[in-house]
Amino acid sequence: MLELILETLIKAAIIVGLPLGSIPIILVVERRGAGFMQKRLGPNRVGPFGLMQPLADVFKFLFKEEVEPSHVRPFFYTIAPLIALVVAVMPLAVIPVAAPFDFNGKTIFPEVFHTDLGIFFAFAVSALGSYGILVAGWASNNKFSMLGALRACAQMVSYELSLTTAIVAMIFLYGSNDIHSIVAEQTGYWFGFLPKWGFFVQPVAAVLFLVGIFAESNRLPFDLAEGESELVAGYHIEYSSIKFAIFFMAEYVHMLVLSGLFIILFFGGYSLLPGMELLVGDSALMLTIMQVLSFIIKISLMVWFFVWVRWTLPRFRYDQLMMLGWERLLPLGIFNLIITVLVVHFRNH
Amino acid sequence: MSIYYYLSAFLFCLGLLGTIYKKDLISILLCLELMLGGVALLFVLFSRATGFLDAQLQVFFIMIISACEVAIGLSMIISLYRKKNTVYTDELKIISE
Amino acid sequence: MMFVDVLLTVLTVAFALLTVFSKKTVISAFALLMTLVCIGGIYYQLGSVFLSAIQVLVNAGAVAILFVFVMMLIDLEKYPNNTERSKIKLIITVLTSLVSLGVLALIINNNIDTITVVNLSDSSMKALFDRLFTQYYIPFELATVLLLAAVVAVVVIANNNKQHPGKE
Amino acid sequence: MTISKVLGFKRTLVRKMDIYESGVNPSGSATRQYDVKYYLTAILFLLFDVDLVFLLPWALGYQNAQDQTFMIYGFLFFMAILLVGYIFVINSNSLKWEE
Repeated sequence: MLELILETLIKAAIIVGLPLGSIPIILVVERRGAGFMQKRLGPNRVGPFGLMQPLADVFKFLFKEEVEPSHVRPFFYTIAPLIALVVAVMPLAVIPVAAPFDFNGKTIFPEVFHTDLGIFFAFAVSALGSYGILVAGWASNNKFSMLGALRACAQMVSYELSLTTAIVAMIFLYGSNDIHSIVAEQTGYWFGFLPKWGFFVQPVAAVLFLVGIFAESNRLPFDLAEGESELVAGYHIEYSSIKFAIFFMAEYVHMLVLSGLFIILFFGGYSLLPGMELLVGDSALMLTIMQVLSFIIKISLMVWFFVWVRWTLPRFRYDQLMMLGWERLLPLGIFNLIITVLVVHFRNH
Repeated sequence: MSIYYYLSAFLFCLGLLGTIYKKDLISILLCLELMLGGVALLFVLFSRATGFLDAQLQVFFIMIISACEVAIGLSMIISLYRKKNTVYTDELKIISE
Repeated sequence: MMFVDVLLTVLTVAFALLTVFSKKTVISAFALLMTLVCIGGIYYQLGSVFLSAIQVLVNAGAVAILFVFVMMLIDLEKYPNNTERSKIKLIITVLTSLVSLGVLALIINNNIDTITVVNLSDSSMKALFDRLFTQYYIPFELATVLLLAAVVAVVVIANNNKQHPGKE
Repeated sequence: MTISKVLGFKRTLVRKMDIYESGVNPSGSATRQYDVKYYLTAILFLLFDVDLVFLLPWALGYQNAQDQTFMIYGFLFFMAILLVGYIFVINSNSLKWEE
């Protein structure tokens, strides 16, 4: 029993530490990327190529004064960022980085928490995501933050629907909800060069899922909740220094988790990238390392895609945003689901 | 495992207490939801004890019914709130206009 | 493993008590949310894995959000809060619930041995779903009809709110 | 689940340093009432979410079902009812956000 706890703790440290540690890197990529796109230099004062800039930010956040406005509800005010972070971190426990490998005679599952729920666990927990925002909005007891929290939750909630239709379609295609068998389904090639990823099987669900990710993690072009121009940073208006940093971190981890799920469903999780077979000898260790590498490459491509979209698309107006969610994406998702089911059915018979 | 039986009984009775004790309609609906949770827990316990799997399916349908009940209950409370501008039960005694 | 059972039970009891006896209704809404999540944890503990995912997703994810939204819509703060009930009423309600608790506890007590035997037939998800779609097909379809009725009801109620809305 | 929760929690406690200094906060605050639309989206989300969640076991049950055509008819009936509800909601344009 003790050994199991030890092993889980090690995996937990790696799996949770990795994204939390990588957030400063994403910050740098974001700001330099934004600079690059707008033909200006991103931050490059602090350290080589501005790599130390996020560390400076972190220290700044640590030492900035902790303003605790008087009228705020103390208990909920402090607990809100924790809820947001915990709910964002929990689905990480289920995302595997590599195939199950055996280590001195015992197969170890790469993910921290191996349940036969598999992918459902991630969606069940991410459904709780909108509570961090709601509690923050209500706790700071301020008209604007309450309005921002309500709008953010209404937006997240309505896009969760179309997200669920995309998920049902993909699970129907893969036939199982265990992540390892989903990835196994996607290894291999069609006619030689095209990897059998979910993206090519079902592009409509992929686009649906992608839009859902942007809406769910309140990223541009869907970040009306904390649209600086409109609601002065929406629900985390009353927060200062560390609590604001925690909210920021929770948003990034949530983004990472959702892009991880996107990669598992549509880009073949940790299956090797086309060129990687040659590098892998026959040693299992090499295979695992390559799988972890391919997963990280895919995640970084996703992050770059986030940054790229953030600085190209204008922000949606709120009624356009809701109308898009309910009247455009949801019917697309439903019809896509019906078509997928019929196609698979007639292919079998 | 046997502690859960007492827990489900406790949840049911607490929900009952809340429904009677609470004054405003929304908390009554809340405590009703609590009672439903207690009963659903009992279903799962018995399905586990007797190995009769259909009981777990009943919990599915209980959840659907509780979702519909909350949806319609809350919309009725909203429309009541619009007319009577109050949610408190003792002010709603004279229902007829 | 006994530790987890006790922990989950204590958590659920604490949040349930908070739901009933909290002054502000918004706090009782969040407490209800936590109770539902803990019940989801108990389902997981009892082996019905898929049920816990559905419980967390549907009940905690959607129903509790609805409660919080409505609470934000109906501003409760400006009304006298709901505690100055006469003490007699409180005693009566506590008595009735205690009596019912006693009855239930008695029922559980005298056949505790028969119900705690665990012959866990294969309650894996696959078996659950096969049974769902072989024997329970009609309720599966009727559930959507019920939800359709609920959607129609909600939209009709919301619409006649708009025609002659009271004080917005 | 609890393990990653505990780890996540520990990490934030360590970095919480409270230098206390009260500050002025912007506009006055009152929990005033908000538009009815928000609650309507939440209710419709709840009802349709329960619908869609019911499809998840169906997607898994389809694989090892014997008579799959029977499952498909059930699925089509299920989707028909879902679509009727959805079209009803759209035509009643109760979700119109005129802001």
